Amino acid sequence: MGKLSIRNLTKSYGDHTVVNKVNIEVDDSQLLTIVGPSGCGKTTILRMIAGFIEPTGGQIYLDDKLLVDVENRIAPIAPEKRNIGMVFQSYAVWPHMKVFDNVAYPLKLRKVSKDEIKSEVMRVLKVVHLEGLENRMAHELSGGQQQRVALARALVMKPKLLLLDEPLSNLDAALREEMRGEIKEIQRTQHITIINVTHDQIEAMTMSDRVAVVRKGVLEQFASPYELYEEPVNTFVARFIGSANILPATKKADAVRDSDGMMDVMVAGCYPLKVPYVDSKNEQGFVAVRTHHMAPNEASPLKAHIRRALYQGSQIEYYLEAPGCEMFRLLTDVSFIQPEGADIAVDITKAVWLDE
Amino acid sequence: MGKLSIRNLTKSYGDHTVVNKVNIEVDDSQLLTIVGPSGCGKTTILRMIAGFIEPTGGQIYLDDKLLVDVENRIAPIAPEKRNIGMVFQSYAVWPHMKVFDNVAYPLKLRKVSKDEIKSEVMRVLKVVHLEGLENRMAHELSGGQQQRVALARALVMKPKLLLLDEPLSNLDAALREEMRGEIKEIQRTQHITIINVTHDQIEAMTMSDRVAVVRKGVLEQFASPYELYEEPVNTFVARFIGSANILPATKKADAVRDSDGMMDVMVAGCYPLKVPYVDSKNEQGFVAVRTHHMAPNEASPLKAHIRRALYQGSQIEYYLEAPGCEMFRLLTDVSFIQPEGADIAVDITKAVWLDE
Amino acid sequence: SGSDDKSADTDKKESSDEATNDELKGHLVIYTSEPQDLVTEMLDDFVSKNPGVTYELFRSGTGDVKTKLSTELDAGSTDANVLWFADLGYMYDLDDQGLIYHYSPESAKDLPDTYKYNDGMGHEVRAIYSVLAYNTTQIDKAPKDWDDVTSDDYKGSLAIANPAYSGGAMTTLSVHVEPDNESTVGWDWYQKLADNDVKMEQSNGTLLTKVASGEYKGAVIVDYLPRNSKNEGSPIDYVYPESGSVLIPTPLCLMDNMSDEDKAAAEAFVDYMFDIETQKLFVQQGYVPMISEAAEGTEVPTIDDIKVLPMDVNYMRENSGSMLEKFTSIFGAQ
Amino acid sequence: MFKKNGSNSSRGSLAPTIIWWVVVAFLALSVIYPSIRLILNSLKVGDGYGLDNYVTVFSDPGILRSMKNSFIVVIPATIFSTIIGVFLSWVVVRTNVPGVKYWKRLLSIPYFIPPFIGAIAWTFLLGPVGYFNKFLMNTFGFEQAPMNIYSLGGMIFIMSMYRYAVSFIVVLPTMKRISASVEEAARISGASPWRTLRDITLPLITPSIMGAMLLTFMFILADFGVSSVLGAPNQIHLMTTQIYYMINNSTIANNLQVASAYSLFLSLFGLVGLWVYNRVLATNKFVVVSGKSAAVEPTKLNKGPRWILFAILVIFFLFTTCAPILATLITSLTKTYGLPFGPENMTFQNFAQMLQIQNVARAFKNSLFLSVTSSLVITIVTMIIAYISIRGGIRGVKGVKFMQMTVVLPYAVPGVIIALSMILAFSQPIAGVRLYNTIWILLIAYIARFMNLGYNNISGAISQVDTSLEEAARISGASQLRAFKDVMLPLLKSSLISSFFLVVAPTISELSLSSLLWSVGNETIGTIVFSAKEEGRILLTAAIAIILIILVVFINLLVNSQTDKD
Ligand SMILES: Nc1ncnc2c1ncn2[C@@H]1O[C@H](COP(=O)(O)OP(=O)(O)OP(=O)(O)O)[C@@H](O)[C@H]1O
Ligand SMILES: Nc1ncnc2c1ncn2[C@@H]1O[C@H](COP(=O)(O)OP(=O)(O)OP(=O)(O)O)[C@@H](O)[C@H]1O
Ligand SMILES: [Mg+2]
Ligand SMILES: [Mg+2]
Repeated sequence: MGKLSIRNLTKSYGDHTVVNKVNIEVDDSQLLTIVGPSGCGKTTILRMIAGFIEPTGGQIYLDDKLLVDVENRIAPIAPEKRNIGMVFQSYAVWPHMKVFDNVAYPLKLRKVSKDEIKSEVMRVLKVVHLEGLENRMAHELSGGQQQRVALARALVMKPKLLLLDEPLSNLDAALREEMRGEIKEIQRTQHITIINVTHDQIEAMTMSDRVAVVRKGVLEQFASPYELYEEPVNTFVARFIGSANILPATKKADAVRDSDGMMDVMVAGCYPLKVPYVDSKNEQGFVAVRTHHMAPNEASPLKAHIRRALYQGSQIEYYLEAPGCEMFRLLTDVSFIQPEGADIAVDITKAVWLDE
Repeated sequence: MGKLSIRNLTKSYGDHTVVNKVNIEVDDSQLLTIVGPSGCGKTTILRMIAGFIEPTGGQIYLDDKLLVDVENRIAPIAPEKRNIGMVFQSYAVWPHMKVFDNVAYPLKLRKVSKDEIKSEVMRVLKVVHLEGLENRMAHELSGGQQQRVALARALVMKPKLLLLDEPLSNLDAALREEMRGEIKEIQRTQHITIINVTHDQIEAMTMSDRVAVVRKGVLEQFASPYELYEEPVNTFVARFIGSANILPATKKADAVRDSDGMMDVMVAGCYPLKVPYVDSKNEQGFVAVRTHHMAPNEASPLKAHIRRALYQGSQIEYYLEAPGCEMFRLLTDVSFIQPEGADIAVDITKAVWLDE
Repeated sequence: SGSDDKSADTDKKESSDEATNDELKGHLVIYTSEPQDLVTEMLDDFVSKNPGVTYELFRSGTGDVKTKLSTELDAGSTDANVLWFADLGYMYDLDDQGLIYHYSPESAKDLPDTYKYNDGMGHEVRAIYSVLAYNTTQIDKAPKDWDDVTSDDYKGSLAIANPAYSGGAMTTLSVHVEPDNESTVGWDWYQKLADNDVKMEQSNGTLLTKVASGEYKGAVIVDYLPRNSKNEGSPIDYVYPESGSVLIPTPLCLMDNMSDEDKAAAEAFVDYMFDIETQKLFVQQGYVPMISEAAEGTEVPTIDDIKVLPMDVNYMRENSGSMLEKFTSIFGAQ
Repeated sequence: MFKKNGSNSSRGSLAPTIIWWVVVAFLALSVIYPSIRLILNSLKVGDGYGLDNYVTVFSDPGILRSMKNSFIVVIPATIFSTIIGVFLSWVVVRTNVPGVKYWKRLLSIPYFIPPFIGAIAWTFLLGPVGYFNKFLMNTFGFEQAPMNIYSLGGMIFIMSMYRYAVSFIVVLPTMKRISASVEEAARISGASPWRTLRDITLPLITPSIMGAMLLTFMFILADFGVSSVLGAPNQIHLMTTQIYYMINNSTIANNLQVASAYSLFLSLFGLVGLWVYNRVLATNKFVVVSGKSAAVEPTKLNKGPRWILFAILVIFFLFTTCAPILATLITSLTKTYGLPFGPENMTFQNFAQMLQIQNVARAFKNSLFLSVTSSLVITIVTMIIAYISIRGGIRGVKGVKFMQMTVVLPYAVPGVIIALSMILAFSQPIAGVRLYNTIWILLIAYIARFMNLGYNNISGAISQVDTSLEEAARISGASQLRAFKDVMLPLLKSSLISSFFLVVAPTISELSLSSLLWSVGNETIGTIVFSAKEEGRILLTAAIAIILIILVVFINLLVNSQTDKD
């Protein structure tokens, strides 16, 4: 159970539309991740699903039950009747309750027996590594610990649909990874549909069945992680997911598909390249190139200037400048070391064509 | 200006010591990053430096001026006299002021002229991509936007020392990267000493001059990013920084340095390996191996079983199990594809020895 | 709450050990401004002698009683059937509207006219008078008459009750300035008080307190208060002015809304007031009794001892507005 | 309005709607209906209706003068009291002044001194022959008493010294809830503790301060005790004393109707205040209780300021609290009034005498019942109205603004006039039931009159709490009602308790309503006090006052000790 469908969902504050005709379908026990720049409307979407913000337009269905439909003046279903769980971006840990009581609260409401509450809460607290802190008050916890209380409170209740608003943002990498595993786990074992909001690329790519990319309230692409990565619909998505390099490129308006399914383009006016064929009439456009699909090659016609070199432990990231291009990046292993300011030449091993 | 020195800093709540005899020296206009698991005491350290928490013991000096010394009952210097800026983990954006006034406040206190305040605030708001929102109230902002207000408020004041408590945790990757650049920029141009707390490995490795790794209130290692990465003092640091794989290993108590400066160890009881010589008498110990210093090799004696395979776009991460070892990971490019459950063999190309 | 109602019932004493008059039945609803202790004591005594009678009591300041009564009348009707408070003019108003039941008890037949009103409309059942009181630690030479308190001795430290608030003070004013009255002190006297920076209080109680404390050296006040206070030992004394005191009318009246049963009980209650035992009770409280015999052996004077300035009720009723206006213009108000 | 979709129950519980309409029905009975009777009455001219009474109000020089006086007194006194109250609550909550725990209790005591004795106690101290004036005269050899409290200035001074406790009680709990991190953010930006107080702390509790100010304003405007005691000697009339004068003065035609008209006009001032207050509350600007909690350590003051503040508190406490209570206590122990107090002039007889008064035990019991019940009802009803008017969002709820008005406005109307409206409304049986002459009429009257005290206190507190805390409960499966109970209620606890005490103190010694509405069996302490005061039995009055103060302070300690964890 837990099929969510969002149709034409819209929210405006005055003239300012923060969510604009968003359509999303999530199947039962799938995990959907919403990504997008800060302020693009992710939280607003979640809060409309939960029932805390009344949409300006559109409908939301959960398991074919209408949750809200403002246009047809149908009374929305109260949040507590929706059977949805949520981790708030602002935690919303109750300051007047102990950690234990915070987590136990949803169970208390469900009239679970005291013993069961106790064992269940302790289990979940252990999952989020808060064992031993159950008698602390919220203000005696660190930020990350509070966030984990919020997470535990949502995990304990086993709803149809779980909304997670950047639930791991204040956790260290190890813990974050572990928590991701736990979230996946309950999605699988308890068949819960999950909507996750995150700014963590890896989280979005590894956990999700589907990813929704939102920009300024508009859904730019809604696809599987693989699709998103391999076939971004535009430069925004390409740049946002996997932070691809975007280089200007040209092609013939009637460029044809060759036998390998490729076509010819000219990158940055100097670098001829074959990219997968796209049915487009545009002559001006872009190619998206992953940082690791670039490699230093002295023979290449694409000359660039190193503006910054960032040592990342196992790899080095170079920020490069080339005429007519915006800054782009090259990721190499530590064997290729060049000082900032040096001029190098790079090869592009793989790229995709984008009209806009 | 801005040399910070922390001596034996300690904070206990009752029996519970959350910061334990921490010693840190940060030179003028350096950037120190504090990392550590959630709840290890990072915020507490920052708040003691700022003057909001009274230490249980130890001293803090800023530019050789004593800020606080409880043991010798010297009256601490008030926070506002310390000339320190801070971004709070909980933002602490003032809800009754507009964005503009929030950011302008530190300047107002410094009696900067109105015009200058205006231009300066607008400049900083532009830096954090909040132009156009200056008349919003805090409750009309998204989480990430609020965090940027907090950041702008700290950036605008140009203190001697800037404390940043996970200042970018709620921002998307692109923005985060840009903000990092800005922080580095003001560190360089305005010669401000910065202490940054983050859970982002890349942030810690790329930005910092020095990194302090804290565990349960104890400073485990205090070194440059390179050192930390290449020569972790123990498995905790190795695991925490760059998330190394830790495998059990043995060596002779009197293992000698060979001509290349290496010594022989036996990993997981089956895999002989040369690692950089360490002056240690231990026979039992560990080796730390980066995920990309492992490679699949059918001929290797180190056999492992794939528990999970995570597709990350450009790479695949395999979670492996081998007898006697905890779970470890292997990062390969997409050309090496194996199903979950398969048995493979792996080579170790590089590792370091750790006593504990 | 139920328990409250029950305790209220026990107050309406329905039976008594020493029953004397079993025939009398009826229900009295008394609205009064008399001290509660005193009224309740009398009522309890009365119903114990007439076990068929029950009563309800409402007691408050004169202004409040009047407000309650007239608002109830505005709203439709009132339960009150016995009225006993210090506003003669108001009683006349009610009488004009035909709301008062006239009854003259046998025992009041010999009462001087000063103490009964409008042919049975109401009677004084004990008397109080406006007198001069002074603080004995501050004043060596007791004043004798009204004019004595206008001297420099009392500059800024004599107080009177404000006629705007106090019915007693209003009566005193009216009597004092009545033009037909020969022995009147007139407006001149008030002008002199004003020149002497006289102070005002809203109630006689405050006057008493402040004279006793020495904040005021003297005051124009109702007689029983300083009398009782003096008995308790406070440094206070009082005199009945030689030229005459002002009687403060506090008539006991009956309302014309009663059943015959109630009427009989009410009449019996008025009779009871003139009972010698009842009158002695008044004396104990410091009041001047209507039956002089009751005061025998005490320092309480009798109505025969006290010279009373004559009062013209009609003058007061007709001119109170203009008198107050003139009063205000003399004393000013901030 | 809305199409039915499925069963109604799935669309959210009806309980909040039902609660709302119960409250509305209750207010209709206790406030609206009597008000209508009163308004009609104020329009009554002879046998018809007209605006004549209102014309009288605006043409009578005495009335106009009293309005002017009222504003000369009320405005500065409100400002001073609020400043003092807010400052003290800041000192107590946000600094490490020594003895913080005790100051919380001690500084609110003046509120518990009944007004009929408060003013008198102050005259014992500052009157022409008061202890303080005598002291000054003896030490400095003044000819005359240097201080004259029977003046407008005297009223301002004493009302401020006496009524600062209102804002102290209102502001304290809201001040306590402010998350320290917003203050810390200001300190780290370079603001001193004082500057932080000015720029951050105070603006953040604006709703509370405004509520406290509105309350103090109405409190002082409606004050009768101080203004009658201090105004009488030199005939300074304020609006309330002027109304009292009119009620007593049957020489004015239609005196009761004019007084009603005047009172209704008085209540309009409350309307203006409410309007401004609502505009401020309508924003989300004051949220300080959020789901991210930060550890709190109070503002650390240096030794110097710390002890200076301590000294200020001590002196202030001695002067505003100890001195008047001591003066009252001495009076209550005096054997013969007017003679110097000393061992030979000391007695417990006044307390003994009090016990001899008929029905005194019952009066105490009744007053306690009325006071506690009305405080509870008011706390609950005003909380519901304030919550709904701030949070909104409950289906089928109508007329919130109007209900707010009915709650806030009656307070400015003098008690006598409220009593009058109760008589108009209830002296005749309604639907065969007669509440008149029962204790219920008193209860209704108390509730109607003092509702404002709860409302202005609680609404500021509600606006501080972040909505996401309740939302988290809703999403956990709690109904709106349940979320309110489990999250909002505990967070409001200290403000609710202060609401309770704001009402307990004035109701337990209530005088002006009771003196018109009591009946046998339903005596209150107020009626006994009134009687004693009229008789000039000041010693007895003082004894009762001492018992009342002890009683209320005791209840205060009892309730607070039960709930002192936070
Ligand atoms: N008032 C308190 N009483 C007891 N323990 C406390 C109190 N405040 C904080 N702690 C504990 O101190 C430890 C350190 O807290 P701190 O906030 O410094 O952690 P942190 O490193 O900033 O963690 P995070 O990354 O989660 O923000 C935590 O384990 C926390 O539970
Ligand atoms: N009350 C409001 N009035 C006007 N605009 C608002 C209001 N509340 C939110 N917004 C705007 O709506 C947009 C979407 O906000 P939302 O909180 O959904 O962003 P988000 O995607 O969750 O961002 P973040 O990643 O920073 O949390 C933001 O630009 C915000 O400024
Ligand atoms: Mg958000
Ligand atoms: Mg922290």
